[in-house]
Formats: sequence, structure tokens, C-alpha cells
Amino acid sequence: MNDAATDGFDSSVADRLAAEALIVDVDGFEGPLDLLLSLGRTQKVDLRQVSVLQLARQYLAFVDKAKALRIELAADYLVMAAWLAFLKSRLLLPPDPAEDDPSGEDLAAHLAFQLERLQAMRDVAAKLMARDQLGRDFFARGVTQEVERVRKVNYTATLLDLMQGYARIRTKDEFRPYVMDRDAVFTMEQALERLRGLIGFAGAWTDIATYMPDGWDADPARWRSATASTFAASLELVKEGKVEIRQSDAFAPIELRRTEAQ
Amino acid sequence: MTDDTEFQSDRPVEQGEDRQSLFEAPPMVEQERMVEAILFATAEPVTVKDLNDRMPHGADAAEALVHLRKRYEGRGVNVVKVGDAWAVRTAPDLGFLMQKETVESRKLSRAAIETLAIIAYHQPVTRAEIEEIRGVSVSRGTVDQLLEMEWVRFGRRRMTPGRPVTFVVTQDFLDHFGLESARDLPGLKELRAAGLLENRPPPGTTPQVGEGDLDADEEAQEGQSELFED
Amino acid sequence: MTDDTEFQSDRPVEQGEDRQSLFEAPPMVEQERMVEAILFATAEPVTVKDLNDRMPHGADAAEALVHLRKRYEGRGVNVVKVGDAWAVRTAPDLGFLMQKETVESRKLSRAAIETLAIIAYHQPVTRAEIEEIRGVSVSRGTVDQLLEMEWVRFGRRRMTPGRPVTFVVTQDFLDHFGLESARDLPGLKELRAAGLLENRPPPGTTPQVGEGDLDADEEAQEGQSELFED
Repeated sequence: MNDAATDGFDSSVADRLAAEALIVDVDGFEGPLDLLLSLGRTQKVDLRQVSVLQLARQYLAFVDKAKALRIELAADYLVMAAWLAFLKSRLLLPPDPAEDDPSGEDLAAHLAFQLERLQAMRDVAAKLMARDQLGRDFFARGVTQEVERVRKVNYTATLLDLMQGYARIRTKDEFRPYVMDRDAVFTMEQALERLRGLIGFAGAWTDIATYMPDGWDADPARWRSATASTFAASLELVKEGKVEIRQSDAFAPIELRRTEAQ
Repeated sequence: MTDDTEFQSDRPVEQGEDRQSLFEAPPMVEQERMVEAILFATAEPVTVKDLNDRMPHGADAAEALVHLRKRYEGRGVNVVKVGDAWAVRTAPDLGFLMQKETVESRKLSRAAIETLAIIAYHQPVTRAEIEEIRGVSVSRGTVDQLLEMEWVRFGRRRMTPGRPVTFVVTQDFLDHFGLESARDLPGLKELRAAGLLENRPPPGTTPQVGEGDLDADEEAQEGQSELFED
Repeated sequence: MTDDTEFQSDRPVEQGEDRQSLFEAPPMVEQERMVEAILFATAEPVTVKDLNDRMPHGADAAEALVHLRKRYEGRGVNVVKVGDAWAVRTAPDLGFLMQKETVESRKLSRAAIETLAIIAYHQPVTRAEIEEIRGVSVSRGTVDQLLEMEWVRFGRRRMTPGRPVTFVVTQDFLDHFGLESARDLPGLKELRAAGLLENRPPPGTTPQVGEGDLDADEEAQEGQSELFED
């Protein structure tokens, strides 16, 4: 593709050069340096040996022609023209030993260097584009496999943690006989189980107290535990969307009913 | 084409030879390279017909595939048949390389450790029994976590009313803690000998209330707070 | 880890051995398979570091790559170096088989191609330097296009007045043109020998010559060395 591009460019430059006697196509050049390079190439010599003086004359003639044809020249073409006119005079006149400015030869050498460098860059650009290219001459893997990111939480515990944990529990037991003292606790799981069984019947608003387990009202501690767990369980059911809950006022009875299917 | 030349024997021999060499299939090793490149660069699996269509005239993709497949045997990628087409795929045993694991280490919560310890020391044990021993209700999440870590699994159901499930520790658990069996867990005596069973609780735990029943309330509170934690 | 065990010779031998075997790298032939699988799984070049990160502890991807590269020499796909990363690519001589896979690349303007070449050969290079070499101002769009294609990126700022940004070529650029490093750019040596990569300021420019020149020299050196780093 680039070969074609550069070739196309070359041929179009050749075309332009051929037609130049009549048409000054300034737009066809990428600036004064490009124009100078084209002019330099018509000298058909190595750019190192290019005659900058001749080049300056060619350029100035070109600019004069453009002016005669009333072609608007961009400012940088005119700047270059002025500089080349200056360079020309420097090259033609003997150097003034009193002056500290760079000699015409130095300036000319630098211009030649610039031209050679630009040409060199164009040559390597063509070489680069002529290389085998990915997706055109050689190819990458057609089907790729993404690396899957797996986030893993690794919980750690040492045997010491385990033993200390167990010791902690058993130490509590050291101080009292191993008894079932948990019978004063009505767990939320128990309350939830109980509520789930009964809630189907609660079509109308019913006081939460009616769901308390039987026989737990004798002991205040048990009653307290049962109240707390039943309340927590009913909240859980509200969260699940199974029941609605309301309380008209602080300390007023808490009522619930099952959510009607919609 | 080769058939043609055979039949038209009246043609000059040189021409026939010319045409033959013109259409001669590339050497098999070249064909193998071609199949290799096509399978590599194509997104979809490629059928033998497609391969032959894309390769120079006279090539035998099926044969090249046989060679290529053999060449990739035991390699990091293999030539595999997908339906009636062929593709290059990662060797199954190297799938783990396609995963990037980020591992986060977290300390197991106190509730989980205690629950785990109880299961280890008392297995098989029901949830109610765990709660009995810990003195607080065990949240669903705690047991789920231990199950998920595969340190605990369900044991046989207890033959008591309600047929509750029991929990036991797993081989993974034993491996993690470097135990031959749960029986190797140090007993109470050894815990005491190791200074782990002092009558003072380790720092940071609930202060011990001397007499039994008094701490029931506290326990209940602890249970509650745990109930609302997760 | 193994170092540890070597130094702490007072440890029981069995333990040291245990730990070593625990972290022993897989055999080189296995490592080669792993590198093969990883490189085949992705279209992007993978760095040696990434390879080592993904392979088991103790693996030496760099060595495995040497073997793998040799194994794929002359095959339909090759193991190629791209900057400091590695990739598998089809052999360039088989491009003709891949018409189907060919992606119509965006046509670059002449200005873009020249600008790209200047960046590649002169990197790190400022916009002003590109303009100085081309003799015209570089349009924003040209550089933007190259940045967008991810063939060039911003390099370090130049330590000269105004601290201008510099441009350098990317790994994608190397990958696209099949270059191991910027050192392998075609004709680079000749250009350097001819002095055409020097940053030669126009004679008699500017009163700030002294400092400016020194800086420029340093920069040029830095640029060169960067080109040679890889």
C-alpha cells in the first residue's frame, strides 16, 4: 500500500515537474523545503554535491514565475525566497572578515544537510512501509483467549486459633455444670419457623403477641426472649415481602398480616 | 490438470512437464506450515474443504493435518477437531494459565472459629448442639461460610425428632490444620497443659461472670448482637 | 525461598527438602509448553515478566522462550520478539494464504508516513524537530492519527525551555512492522553513519547557543541511548 503511495507520489512529482514550465502548483508541495528538494533532484546529482547557489536561483525563478502568474504564495515560501536571496548574495560576495555571522558556505552546507536529511527520511519511510506488516503479511492469533480474573478470598485460621476458640468456650463451662441453660432462649430461627407456619392464616391485621409460642409466658426471661425473636422474625418476613407490619403508636400493639398476592 | 496431461499424450512432452510442475503441490512439510498458519490466524475452526480452498492447487490439507496434529501432540497447544472443522486450542491441562487468581487472605471471624472448633471436637454435631455449647445462636452465614470453604460438610441426620442434620469436618479441614484425624485435636487436658485453658479468658473476650445463671442475660445479648451483625 | 533454606542450614534437612520440592519449578519442557500456551492464547505480545507472573513459582520464561523460539524456526508460525515482549506470528511468506484475515488498514497520508518515520528514527523527538526536518508545520491531525493508532506515544519532556513533549514509537509499532526493537529499523546504521540522525542546529542560530547547544547535544545522546536501550 505504501509502496504504491510513495510510488504514486514519485510519479505525481515527476508529472508535476514536467508540467511546471506552465503551471506553478504550489499546493502540490509540502512547503519550501519540499519544493527545494524537488528542484535539487532535477540537478540529478547526489544531494551532498547539490549546488545550493543554483538551487537558490531555481527557487527564486520559481517564485518570480508564481508572482507573474499572480499566484498567492504562502508566507513561508516568501520567507524562504528572501533567505535564499540573502544566501545567494553571501555565496557570491567575498566574506567580510569583520563580520561574525556564519559564512555563506556554512549556511549552504546546512541547507544541503536539511535536504539530504529530508530525502533520507523519505527513503526510510518507504523502506519501513515496504516491510512485512502485521495484518497484511503476517498475522496474529485469530482467536484469543482472555485471561480470566478469579478473585478468591482465602480465609485463614491456625490450629492455635481453633484451639483458643475452643478453649474460650470450654473455659466458660469450667465454672458451671454442663446444663441446658439455653432453654430460656427462643431463637430467631425457631420464631421464623413458627411464623412461617402460621402466617398463611393472617389475612387480617393480627397482634404479633398472638404468635408467641405457647407456654413461654410463665417465665419473664423466656417471654422476653420469645418476644424479641418473634419480632425479629416478623421483620425478616417483611423483608422477604411475605407480611406487612404496622404499629399505630409507640408501645402500641404491633400488628401484621400476610401480603396479598398481586 | 494432471489428469488432462495424461490423456492428451499427443502434446509435446516438455509442455506437459511444464504444466505439471506449475501445478505441483508444495512439499508436505510446506503444506503443514500452511495449515499451521491458517489454523493459527483464523478466528473460527476451519474445515478441510476451506483449507484446501485456501491452499495451493494440489495440496492435501487432510494429510497435512494428520502430520500437524501429531506434531502438536503433548505440546502446550493442540490441533483439535471441533465439529467437522479444525482449530488450535490450549492443551486442557494448561487451562489454569488462562486464569489469573487474586487471592485475598482474611482472618476467619471469631464466631466462625468457635463454630468450627465445636464441630471439630464434637462431630457429628447439630446446629442446636453447637448453639448449646457456644451459648449463642449460630447465624446461617457462619455455617454457610464453613461449608463453602469446604472445611465442614453435612454428616448423617440425627435419629432424633425432627431428624436434624449434623455437621462434620472435612479432609480439607484436616489438611489445612495438619491433622491426621479430628481425634488428634488436643484434648482439654492438653489445652490446659499448653496454657490455653486458663481460667482467665484470653484478652478481648467477654469477661467471665463467675456464677452460672447470671451470664445467661449477657449471653442472650451477645446472641442478639450477633443476630444483627450479618 | 530456596535461598532461605540454603542459608538456614540448622533446619532439619527433611524440611528443607520438603520446601524445595514444594517450590521446584516444573521441568523445562513443561515450562516451554506453558509459554507456548500463553503466547498462543493472545494476540498481544506478552512480556517475560508477565509470563513469569503467570507461570508457576520458579519458572524461567526467558529460558523457555529460547527453546520455544528455536522449535518454531521455519514453521508456519514463529515466535518473535517485540520490544521486551514476545508473540507468535504467522511466517511472513505465508501471508498470501490469509486474504480472509487481512485487515484493510487505514491509508496513511504521506505526511503521516513521513512523520512516523521521523519519530521512529529520531526518537525521542519534539514536534518542533519534526517540523524542522520536514520543513513544514505538522498538522495536529497527523500526530493525532499516529497516537490514535497507538504507533506513537508521548515520551519524556525535553529539558529545554518550554519543556516540550517528545514522541516515541510504541510496542504496537514494532509489532506491526515486525521489528524486535527500534535498533532494527531499516537503514538506521547507514543514516547514523551519514550523520543524518544528528540534531544539527542551523549555523549562527540564536544567542543562547552555548547552553542550548550543550543541551541539544545531551538530548541527542540521550535520544540515541534510548533508541539503543530496548
